[in-house]
Amino acid sequence: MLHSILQIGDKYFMWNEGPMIWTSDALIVLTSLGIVGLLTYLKRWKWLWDEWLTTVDHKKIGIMYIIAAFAMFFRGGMDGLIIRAQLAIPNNHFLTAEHYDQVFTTHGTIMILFMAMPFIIGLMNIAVPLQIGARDVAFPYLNAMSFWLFFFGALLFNISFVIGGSPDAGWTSYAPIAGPFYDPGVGENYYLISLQIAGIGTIATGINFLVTILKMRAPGMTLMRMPMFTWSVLITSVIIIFAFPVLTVTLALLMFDRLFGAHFFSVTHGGLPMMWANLFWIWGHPEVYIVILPAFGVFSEVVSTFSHKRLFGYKAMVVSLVAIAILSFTTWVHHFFTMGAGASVNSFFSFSTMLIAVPTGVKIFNWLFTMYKGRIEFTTSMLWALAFIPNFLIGGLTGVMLASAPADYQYHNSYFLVAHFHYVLIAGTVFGVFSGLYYWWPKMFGQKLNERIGKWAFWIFMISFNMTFMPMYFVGLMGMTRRMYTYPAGLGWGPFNLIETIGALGMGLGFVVMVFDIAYTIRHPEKDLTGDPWDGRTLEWSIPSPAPEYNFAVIPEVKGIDAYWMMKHPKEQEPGPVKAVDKSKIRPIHMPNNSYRPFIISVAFFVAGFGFIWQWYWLGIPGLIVVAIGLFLRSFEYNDEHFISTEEIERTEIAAGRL
Amino acid sequence: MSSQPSHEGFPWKHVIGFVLSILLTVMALWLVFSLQLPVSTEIVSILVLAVFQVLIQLLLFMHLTERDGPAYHVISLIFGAFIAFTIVGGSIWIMAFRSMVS
Amino acid sequence: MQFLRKRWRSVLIFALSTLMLSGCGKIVVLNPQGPVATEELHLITWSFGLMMIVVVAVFALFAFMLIKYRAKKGSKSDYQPEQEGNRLLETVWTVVPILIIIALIIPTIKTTYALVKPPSTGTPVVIKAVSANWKWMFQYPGQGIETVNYVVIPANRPIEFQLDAIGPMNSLWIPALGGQEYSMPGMLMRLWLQADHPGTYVGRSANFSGRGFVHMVFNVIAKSPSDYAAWVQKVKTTAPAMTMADYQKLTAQSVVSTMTFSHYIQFSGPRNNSMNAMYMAPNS
Amino acid sequence: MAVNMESLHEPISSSLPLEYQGDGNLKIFGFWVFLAAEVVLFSTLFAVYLVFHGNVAGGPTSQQLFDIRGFTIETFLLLTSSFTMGLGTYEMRRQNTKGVLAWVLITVLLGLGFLGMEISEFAHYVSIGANISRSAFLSAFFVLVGTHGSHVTLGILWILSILVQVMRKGITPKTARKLFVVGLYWHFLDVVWVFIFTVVYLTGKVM
Repeated sequence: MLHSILQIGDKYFMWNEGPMIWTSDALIVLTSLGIVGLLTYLKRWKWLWDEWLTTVDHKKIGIMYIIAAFAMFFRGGMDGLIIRAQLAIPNNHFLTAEHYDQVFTTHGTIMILFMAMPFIIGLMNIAVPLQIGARDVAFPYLNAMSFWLFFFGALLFNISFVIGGSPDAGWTSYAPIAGPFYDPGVGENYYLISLQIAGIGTIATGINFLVTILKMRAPGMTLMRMPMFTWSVLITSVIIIFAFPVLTVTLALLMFDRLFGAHFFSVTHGGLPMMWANLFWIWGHPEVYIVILPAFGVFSEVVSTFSHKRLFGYKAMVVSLVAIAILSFTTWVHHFFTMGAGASVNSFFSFSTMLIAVPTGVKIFNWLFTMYKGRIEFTTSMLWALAFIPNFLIGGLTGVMLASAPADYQYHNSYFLVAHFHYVLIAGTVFGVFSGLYYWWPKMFGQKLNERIGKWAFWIFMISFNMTFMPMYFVGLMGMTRRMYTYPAGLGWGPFNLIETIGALGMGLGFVVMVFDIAYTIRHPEKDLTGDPWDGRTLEWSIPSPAPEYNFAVIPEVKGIDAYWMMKHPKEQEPGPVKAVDKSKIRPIHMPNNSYRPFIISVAFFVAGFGFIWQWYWLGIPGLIVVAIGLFLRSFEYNDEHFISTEEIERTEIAAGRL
Repeated sequence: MSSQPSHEGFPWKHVIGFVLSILLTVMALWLVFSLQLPVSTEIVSILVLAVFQVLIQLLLFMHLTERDGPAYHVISLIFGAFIAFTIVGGSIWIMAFRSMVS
Repeated sequence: MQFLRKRWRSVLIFALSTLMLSGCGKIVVLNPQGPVATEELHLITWSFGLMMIVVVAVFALFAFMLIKYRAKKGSKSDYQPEQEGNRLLETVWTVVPILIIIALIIPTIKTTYALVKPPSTGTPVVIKAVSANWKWMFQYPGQGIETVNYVVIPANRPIEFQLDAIGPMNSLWIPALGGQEYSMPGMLMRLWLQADHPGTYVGRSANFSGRGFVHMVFNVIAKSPSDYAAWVQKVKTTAPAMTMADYQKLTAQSVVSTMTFSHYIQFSGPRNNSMNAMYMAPNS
Repeated sequence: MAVNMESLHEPISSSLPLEYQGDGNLKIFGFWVFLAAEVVLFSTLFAVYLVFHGNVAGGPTSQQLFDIRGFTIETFLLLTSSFTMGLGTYEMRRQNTKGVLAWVLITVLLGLGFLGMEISEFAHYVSIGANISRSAFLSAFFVLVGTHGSHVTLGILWILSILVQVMRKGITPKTARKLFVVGLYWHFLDVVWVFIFTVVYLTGKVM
């Protein structure tokens, strides 16, 4: 009896792998029990279900995205710290090669797909409908689907750690090392199927925000009057829509190789491993812009708001966004210049890659000149935005150096490359989402995050970031390649790696301080009663904080760029009470109903995915059938909207001091 | 702004579209199996016929011209076609080599 | 102000550490030992110089903006909240980057085409470099010998590495001699390298290929032409010929130390995913 | 949709047909965007097929495998079904519920015919050993054509579920929109098939 339990434990839960797994198991069980216990003790189950799990409100969905992203930041960050602990000194054997391979794979995958993406999408959800004067996104129900698909995709990916083993072929998952022959376990299946599930949600998000932005803007808000963050989200949505289907296909093809014996990427029967690299980067390169462009949008908003000045060169900013979007689809080969596709191919893709520097450069200079003749206020949000400029510049310019194919032969897969993409993704995306978090926090919760603690977090994180990644450029030029689980002494790599590890600990500390800031703010809230704590410029600041369910009691009329700034600073008439709502214009509002179905369908997807991962078709196929039933039931649903009465709107607005 | 379809009478648009689509298919078959053309010419001409087929579906069956506001859906289809071309052309170009050493 | 001091300090540290470290010679990419690496280094320094123009311009502007326009109490001068843009300036920072890119793309393309040709006019030596599950095998078709996990080359002669793979992809990288190229199953690749003088250089696989990937390190020993000829002769006469047992050991997933063979078994046919098929397909 | 209510959505031009009213306009546009994403999905599969076309690994080539009569009939079935689906939409706009039911049912039957032929084609290939594991070419063929086939299957189920709704509710803005959208989907599958016909079958026969 005990023996067979232990056998099952070894097979599915890897109990034979030692204390790290046992600790993780214990932590997961304890945390889950803790959450369940707390919810029961506080009698919050119904609240959780009614207010959050079934919600279709874009603001709440946005908050859930950000909470999930924080959790994933923690997980991916732990992976990062484990990597750095292993590499701190030469000849370290704290981890075995097997474990190290799993850790860097999950670190990369989680950080890109389950941290950066949801954080970005969370900010999109919170800000975009408010910025364009809409009551919700175009398809609120689909929005909830997107979130839960992402959530359960992420959950599926994460449980691989304790059930069956994590993928270990790198986040790029190159064939044939990720193929059925060299990687026969379930780890790689987890990668393929959880990304597939989350990816479906992402495509839906892209379509949703594209339609929202193109079709649901307040009257008067022409495309060329949209806030720059909204513009960046529009362009990002376009990239998502046209890049993610490629990922869908690519993952499916490797899944066919692994589960059904196809030969796309195998070496026998005419398969071409290089085709994986080709397809993966057709998606992978645009993906980089998916996570960076909304960050650019945040910087545009933040720099303009805290310089108390219009964005410099609005039109050029828009044009460069569009140019980046188009170019992002034409540069993918620079990820594999060293695969020998020929001098003409390499030359073309060197050139198209370098071209991206032009629109990006335009944006950098426009941000700098937004500050010109402004009045710069150093809030925490602004500090993140400002730190972005020099740090991202280093990442971007080393990117141009990497774009030169023959030079890339010396950088490729070395720590020079690792340093480059961390400079781009952390100084770009992570600084961007942190800046956005401090900026929109008051709109999400009606209180400002503590600025003093926030600044501490910023300085610790930013300095440690440079300590971690600057030495990597050098160590890369010294010949250290990525994904080495250990390295010998005597090559001069040791001191650099030690500095990097200390820096990584500092970044961890910075993250902890930021979480402390959030906890501190919840305990000692500094209420924002104005709805406009930063002297904002765009429509989200014209309504109370947090925004009421219907966002706008009366849909505003937009007269130019920075709509709310114009309302606050009217040119002709004397300034009127801009915040007041015109009572005579209030009408009952149609709002979508909550629905439990997106949650249930996503659970079914999770179950189906789990079944396919283990090739338990008795589980996978019924799971898919439940998904199908859910979709058909949705099709037969006709009453999915309710009204908010005039009286209720008036009550809410009076409580917020608007009437 | 929109092409309001007639609510009466005979569905001319659809019938014409159907006849054309059958004709184009027959032409493609004939081109490939009855004419002795060089392979590249054959392929280029049947691809051109396919593009016409697509236009028939889009314009006569799918009411592509109906819209409210700017024709964003047409723009997205065109962009989709551009990406499709990039992916197909790019992949073939990149993967064309099988070996650098002959 | 504090922010600013930090920035300048980091620039200073950056510059100093660059000087200090390039002095001690451990930055192998910056100390090329052959014409290919030298050519690549030229491109690297040229691109670095071009990028420094941008760094200086942006950092200077950044510092200027932060000092000049930070919000001060009571001062209202020089504040233009409605400024929209400036066509001249925007044209400048569109055109200048384009010029920089032109300055970079021309040598890039020239070098890209140059590197697919032999780096010098000497008679090339063909060496087939096969990556096979955590080891590198170097076969000398002209001499009929094979080395494992080290390679001996004559200095001052172009070496044509023909890259092949059994199993996962790897990437052959000898930074002192030049950049890398992938070894991929089913696609024979070519990499031209050359060493300027006799010496020993480190090479490794730059592409992750599984648990034993980190052990795919090898020495490249460049010898003078006469030493090289003597070495070949010595291998031919003293080293053992490859046996079927050696062959199977080499194609299995394993980490081995250096080996030398006076005769090798050729891998042929479509490279199989299945180990069995791989063992069974020698064609010697 | 009640007038005078502040809805989530802007009112739209009244010159557009019924299915665009309410939020139909948004959903139809959203569906067009989805189709654009599908263009990319299929183009990726086409790219894979074209790269692998010659990699037969000693197995059957496209020239040996494809049967002219079979794929020609499949093509005509699908083209006709696209036409009848169009007539369904036409009748819908004339508020003729019976006409809608008739034409859409014919569409479903033609779709089933197509599907049956495709399944028997696949079964035949598999029976002679030309299965998905035989060669990279066949992997690519089965996945490309099979993805289209599974779209058709899904389309048939979807059409049937909407047909039930039309029977129950009659032609309302909502059912009209749903029928119109599924029509777009069906025509789009025809578009994809035209390329499969051209690029896979015809080209596969001459190359």
